[in-house]
Amino acid sequence: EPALIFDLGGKFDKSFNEAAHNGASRWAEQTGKTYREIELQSEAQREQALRRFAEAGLNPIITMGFAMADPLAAVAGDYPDTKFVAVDVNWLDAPNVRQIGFAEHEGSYLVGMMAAMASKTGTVGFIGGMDIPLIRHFGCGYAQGAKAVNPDINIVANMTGTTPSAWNDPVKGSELTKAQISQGADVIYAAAGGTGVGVLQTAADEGILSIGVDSNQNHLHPGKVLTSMLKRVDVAVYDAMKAGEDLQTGVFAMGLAEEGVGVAMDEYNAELVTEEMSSAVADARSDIINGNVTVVSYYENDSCPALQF
Amino acid sequence: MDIFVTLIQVLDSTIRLATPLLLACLAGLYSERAGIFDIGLEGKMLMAAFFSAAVAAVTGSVWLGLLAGIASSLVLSGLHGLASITFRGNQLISGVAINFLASGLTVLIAQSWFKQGGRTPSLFGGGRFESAEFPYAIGPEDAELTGQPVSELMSDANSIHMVYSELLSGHSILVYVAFLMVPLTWWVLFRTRFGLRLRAVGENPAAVDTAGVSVVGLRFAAVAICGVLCGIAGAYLATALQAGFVKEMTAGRGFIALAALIFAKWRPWHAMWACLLFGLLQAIALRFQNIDLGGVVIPVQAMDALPYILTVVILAGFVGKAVPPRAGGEPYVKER
Amino acid sequence: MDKMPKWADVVLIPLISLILAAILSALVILAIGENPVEAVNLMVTGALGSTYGWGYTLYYATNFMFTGLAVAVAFHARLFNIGGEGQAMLGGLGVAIVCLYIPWPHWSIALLAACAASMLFGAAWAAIPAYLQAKRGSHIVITTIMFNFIAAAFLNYMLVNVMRPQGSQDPATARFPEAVHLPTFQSMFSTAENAVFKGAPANISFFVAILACFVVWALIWRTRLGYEIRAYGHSETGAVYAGISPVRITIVAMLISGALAGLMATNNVMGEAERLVLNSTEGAGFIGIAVALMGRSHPFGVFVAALLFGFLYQGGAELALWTSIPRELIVVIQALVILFTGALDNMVRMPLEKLFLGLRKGAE
Amino acid sequence: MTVPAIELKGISKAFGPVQANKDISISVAPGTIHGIIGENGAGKSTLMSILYGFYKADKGEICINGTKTDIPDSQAAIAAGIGMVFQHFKLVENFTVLENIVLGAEDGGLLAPSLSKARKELKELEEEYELFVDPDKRIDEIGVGMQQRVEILKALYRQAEILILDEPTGVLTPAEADQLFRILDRLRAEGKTIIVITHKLREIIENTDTVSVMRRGQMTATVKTAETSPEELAELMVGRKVLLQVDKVSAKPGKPILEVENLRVFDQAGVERVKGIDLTVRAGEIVGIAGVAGNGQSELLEVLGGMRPGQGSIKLNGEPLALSGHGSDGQARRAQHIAHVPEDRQREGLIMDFHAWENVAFGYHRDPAYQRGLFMDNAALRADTERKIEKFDVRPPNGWLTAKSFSGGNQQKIVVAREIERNPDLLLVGQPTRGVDIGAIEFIHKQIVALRDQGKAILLVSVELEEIFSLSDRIAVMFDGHIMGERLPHETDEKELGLLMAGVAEEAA
Ligand SMILES: Nc1ncnc2c1ncn2[C@@H]1O[C@H](COP(=O)(O)OP(=O)(O)OP(=O)(O)O)[C@@H](O)[C@H]1O
Ligand SMILES: Nc1ncnc2c1ncn2[C@@H]1O[C@H](COP(=O)(O)OP(=O)(O)OP(=O)(O)O)[C@@H](O)[C@H]1O
Ligand SMILES: [Mg+2]
Ligand SMILES: [Mg+2]
Repeated sequence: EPALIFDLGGKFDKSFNEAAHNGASRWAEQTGKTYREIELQSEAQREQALRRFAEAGLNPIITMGFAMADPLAAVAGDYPDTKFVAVDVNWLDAPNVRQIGFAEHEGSYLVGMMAAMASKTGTVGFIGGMDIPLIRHFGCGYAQGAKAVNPDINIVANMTGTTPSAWNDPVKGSELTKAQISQGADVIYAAAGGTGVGVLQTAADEGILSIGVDSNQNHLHPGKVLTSMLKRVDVAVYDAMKAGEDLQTGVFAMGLAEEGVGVAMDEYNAELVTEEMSSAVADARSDIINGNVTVVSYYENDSCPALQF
Repeated sequence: MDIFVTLIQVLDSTIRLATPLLLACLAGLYSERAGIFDIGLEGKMLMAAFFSAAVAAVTGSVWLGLLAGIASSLVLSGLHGLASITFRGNQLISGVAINFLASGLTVLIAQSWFKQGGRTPSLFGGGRFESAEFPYAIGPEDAELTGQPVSELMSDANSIHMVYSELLSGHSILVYVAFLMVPLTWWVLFRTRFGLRLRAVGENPAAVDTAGVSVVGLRFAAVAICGVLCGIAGAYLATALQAGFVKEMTAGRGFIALAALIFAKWRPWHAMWACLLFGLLQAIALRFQNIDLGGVVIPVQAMDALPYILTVVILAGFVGKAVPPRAGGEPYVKER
Repeated sequence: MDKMPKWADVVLIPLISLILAAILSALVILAIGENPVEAVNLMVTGALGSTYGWGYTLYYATNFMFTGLAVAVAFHARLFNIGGEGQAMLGGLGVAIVCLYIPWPHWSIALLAACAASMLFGAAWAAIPAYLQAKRGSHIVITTIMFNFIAAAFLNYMLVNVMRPQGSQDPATARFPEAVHLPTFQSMFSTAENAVFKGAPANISFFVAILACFVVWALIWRTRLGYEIRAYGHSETGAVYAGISPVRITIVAMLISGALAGLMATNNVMGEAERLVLNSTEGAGFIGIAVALMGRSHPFGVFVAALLFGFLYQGGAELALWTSIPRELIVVIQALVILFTGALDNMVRMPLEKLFLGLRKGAE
Repeated sequence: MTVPAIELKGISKAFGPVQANKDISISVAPGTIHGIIGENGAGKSTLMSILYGFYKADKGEICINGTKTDIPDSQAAIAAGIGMVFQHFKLVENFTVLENIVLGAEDGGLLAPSLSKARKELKELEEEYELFVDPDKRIDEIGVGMQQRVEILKALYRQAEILILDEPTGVLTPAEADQLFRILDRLRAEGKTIIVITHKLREIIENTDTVSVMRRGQMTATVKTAETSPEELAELMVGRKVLLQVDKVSAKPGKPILEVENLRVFDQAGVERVKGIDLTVRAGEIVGIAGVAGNGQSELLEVLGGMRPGQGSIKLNGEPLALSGHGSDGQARRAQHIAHVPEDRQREGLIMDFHAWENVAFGYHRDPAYQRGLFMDNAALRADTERKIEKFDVRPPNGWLTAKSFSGGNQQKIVVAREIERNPDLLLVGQPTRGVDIGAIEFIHKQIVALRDQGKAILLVSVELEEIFSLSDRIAVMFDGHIMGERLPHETDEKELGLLMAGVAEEAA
């Protein structure tokens, strides 16, 4: 029986954790099997949950978020027969851990391009949640994509805050959206968990476009959400559960090539995406895959060429 | 003109951000003026935010939602009254408990009700408070007619028209309610019998008691008004500013309102200015992140902390000692 | 003459209140369609049924003891320190600096240094609100709330921009070197054939917390300073009469309070995480308010209340692990416990007093 | 025989384990002034509070004008025509006089009409009873005498026919007290019935028609005033013979202990409260400062006791003392052998929630005798407390009780014991017997005189002229921050002092 450990945001964060939840549910539905899950509520529980699940014989144990890296490093060695999956981690030295790193910057690059092409004002916005490197990583890719389309584009970037409530403050998200609109932004990319709900809502209310994140959020406001930057956590989780105990370990990159990240195209945004846009995105995608274009990763670079934080 | 436009927009944002603070602050004002300290404003707002959004989502009527929000906040007020008036318990503990209760119950109920992870479904149409457009104000309708975005129309208009359209018009009805509550509260407190008694019971309940007026009745009335106002504040967050409930969506606003109340030294007009100031500081911090001062970039964290730093500075520099209502926080005990 | 025997006041009333809270919690569990008996069983065995469970319960309790004591000391001077959260965050920063940038030969010396640093940083963060309260009359409740937010922003800045190791994506410091890792209960109490407290984070700072309880008790009830703090807390005019300086007591009490809150970092930062992460305090500063209020600001009461909350935290974690009960249930149970034992205890006390008075009359 | 205005039958009331009133019956004829006396804690206030509906009696019934009346709350009492002036006034301090008067007796929901109506009626009441007050002043801006008038007006505004006053003269100057009784006379003449609780036998004898004596919750006697004497009442009250006059040998003043020169004191608002006074207190003498409350005596005492800063110079045994900053606080004063019995025992002299044994060290808690290493020597404190409790006859003799569970008189004994037993060079005493029953007064006065006889200097501030006369060896009168003059007690009388206290200059007096 597999186990799934959600990060502090909780399984219904409408983005990252929820995607994992979706993948797991899909697996459970299709196979009729069950899995265990826990929503962490404190730092100390990270290691606790890992050990408890491992001792209960659950296998594989899937963890969400970079913050699990440290506890995993401490625990994995104690349970060599258990396989672990670490989503958003790719730097551990542990033989029984499958580490999955997503190339969020590449996906963000594509939505950045779309934003720049959809923008009439020449200003696009980015709203992050808590100011942590991961979110800068999103923003950085986005900015590069936008600049690739229009080097003179103006990018307004804001973070919601510095406390965990930054992930759950749609009201502030909404105000930031209004602020960016008044600075001329007419497409806004939200990478802010529950706060993003407020961003998408206000963008729809104010008649501008927004871009969702992690899960496909296009349906939230049909015709108002330009696209969503998909991070196929659901696929990663689904695959891990499907592989079960035979899971391959090691470091896996989930970039554009692996379809680990991408842009969401469906009936809700079909009207918004022009021919020109989809072909540009398709070209850029293949360019990135075959190495003609490199998107700088904030993680690796520790700073961003296209945007100042 | 550009600075002027920005200024108007910052002020517009200020009003929106100040409204929930103001409602909660006035709520606290009634309660604390009557001698019942209330650090449970946050919890009451949160509860009301959830129930207003939940009922609005289920019935499709925002007005029913508002009523439900007020009712739920009133229930918590009743609990606070029971603990601190009837059973003369510690008002701080009761407030802390109410905050925990609201934070847990909202998600618990939301989850077993909607199964969307402690969230309500998104509200639309009649489930939300629409913004009230004043006559001749530039609004979305004009935008549709002319085909130009509102912001463009706005910057083309003359300044008075702009102030009128952006600052005065276009808010949810609850915003106007909140700001009307200020003179109303002042009038009630200082011009009516009820207000006289309310203030007296917060200063010296024994004086009210020996004057033949029920201390318990007055305090419950005050706590109930507090509940109603917190209810409106919560409903505003979930059904006017936002289109639905998200867990912990009050995000500490109850505590900021409490700070504003102390800041205002428990006076209605001052409360309004204090809340506007807090709103303004937040609006500024939101709008001007990463300020570049000739090469030195102020980190975003500094801007994020700015409203709080400025609050401390203003408090230390200009406000001086705030003396709370004398009987505040103490249960009225006749027989020791 | 007392209205009822002391044991009734100290034991019976809290017990009845707890039972009432438990009954209501059971109803809540029923209402969300789960089995309360099973849930309670899980919580009790999970939190108290094994050394592992105790290891977590005591770990949480250690955090709450520190913050509870911090709030309690301030309460004695009639100061409401809501800033425990921020002070504990800064304490964490102090611990991290000491552990990361100084090579320590042995954990014991490092622990002493970390205690000093965390207390210093915590106290420093309390110093400004204390000074403003004492000298300018700025309300300590507002300033400490504000300082919580400022601390969060400051810590965020430090972790994201300054202390984060090159290339790490996690807004956290590097792991502390092996030499400063504190002995856990596992390493302290396990024998070769019998491993106890396996994997649990409880560590030697639990004893620091117990020590802190004793020190605070002695400070408040056995020293001149404690005498002055209590006197000032009861009556400011009285203090002035007795030549006790309100300014001095306000500042000193807040410094002690901040130092105690900061000391929490020896447990969660140095003992458990062994690195400084964002949000490492996780609201323990606020739980400390409830703990101090429930413990009636007495170190022993704080100790018991902290254990109770530790039990709720660990029991709640077990619930979350083995059932699908949402984690918010625990928050509701906490709320009910605080409500009944803290705010509504007169509801139990009043009838009991009548009862005992009647019994006594009957006996006479 | 007329129907009694008030008749209480078999009233009992317990506060938890304390039986405050036991089966009390009393009847008061209409149009009379009825006095109630009794020791601290005898249950007088409780009984009257029951009549006013503030407390509910456990047993017994109340008849007003011959009809049985249920008084569950103050509203019912007001409706029955009862008004009460409590020992501790029930006024809202930051409200105006007018607002306090209309509170609870407004007509209509709006304030303005109520206030203007009250203003008019107040004028009439003022004229009728000569109870002048400024309706627009805030309570915290007026003196206690004024505040009491407000309380009386409150009752009259509610058309009270029965007026209860609980220790009304405790805070008044003699002149104010005389005026009060003139007003009560006038009210009686109008047919109103009045009950007065007091500790002062002279007031009972001079002003009442009948008097009841209470002891330990019971009514021990009710007599016609004309047929009794102070000595008999005192004995009924305390259960033993009481000396009503302090007997002391004449003073033998020695060298100057305290020398005050050109002392000025400003309060927090910057108002000058003491306007440059000179004063000397010698060893072996008691200097009494007389004056109406609020004329700077309190501030004088507080500066000397280190509770607030001042300007000018003071010397103790010839050594100058700091008047502000370092070395001017209460700790420094105690180190300089100045002891201080403060005016307000509950707000200043004691921590009401501390045990008696903790209070015995209050202010002296840094004394090395109370320390053992890093800690306070609580055992030593408790032993010390036991000694003092016994010597000063504090009742109940239990050091573990909190200060608030002692009666006022016994609280005062704890403070006096603590200060006198330090054997200070200079003792500052403020209102040593305010609200204290005669048994305790007698005792406290004896202790003060004994200290003087040991050759110590004593500065006494009191608004009780009687007390000033019976204790002082020299009397200074303060008015408006100045010392109006000094007199020897046997060379002056109440009338002359009264004039000085009213600010009439020496030459005129
Ligand atoms: N509010 C109260 N709660 C509990 N006990 C009380 C209360 N008020 C009075 N008592 C008790 O009732 C007894 C009578 O008190 P009361 O105040 O009536 O005395 P008193 O005769 O007015 O004394 P004093 O002369 O000091 O005013 C006291 O000894 C006390 O034990
Ligand atoms: N908490 C308490 N529990 C029991 N008895 C109390 C308590 N507080 C006060 N008392 C009693 O109430 C009586 C009256 O108390 P009160 O506070 O009126 O003092 P007092 O004697 O009237 O002094 P003063 O005249 O200065 O006010 C005292 O005899 C005291 O024993
Ligand atoms: Mg009394
Ligand atoms: Mg009395």
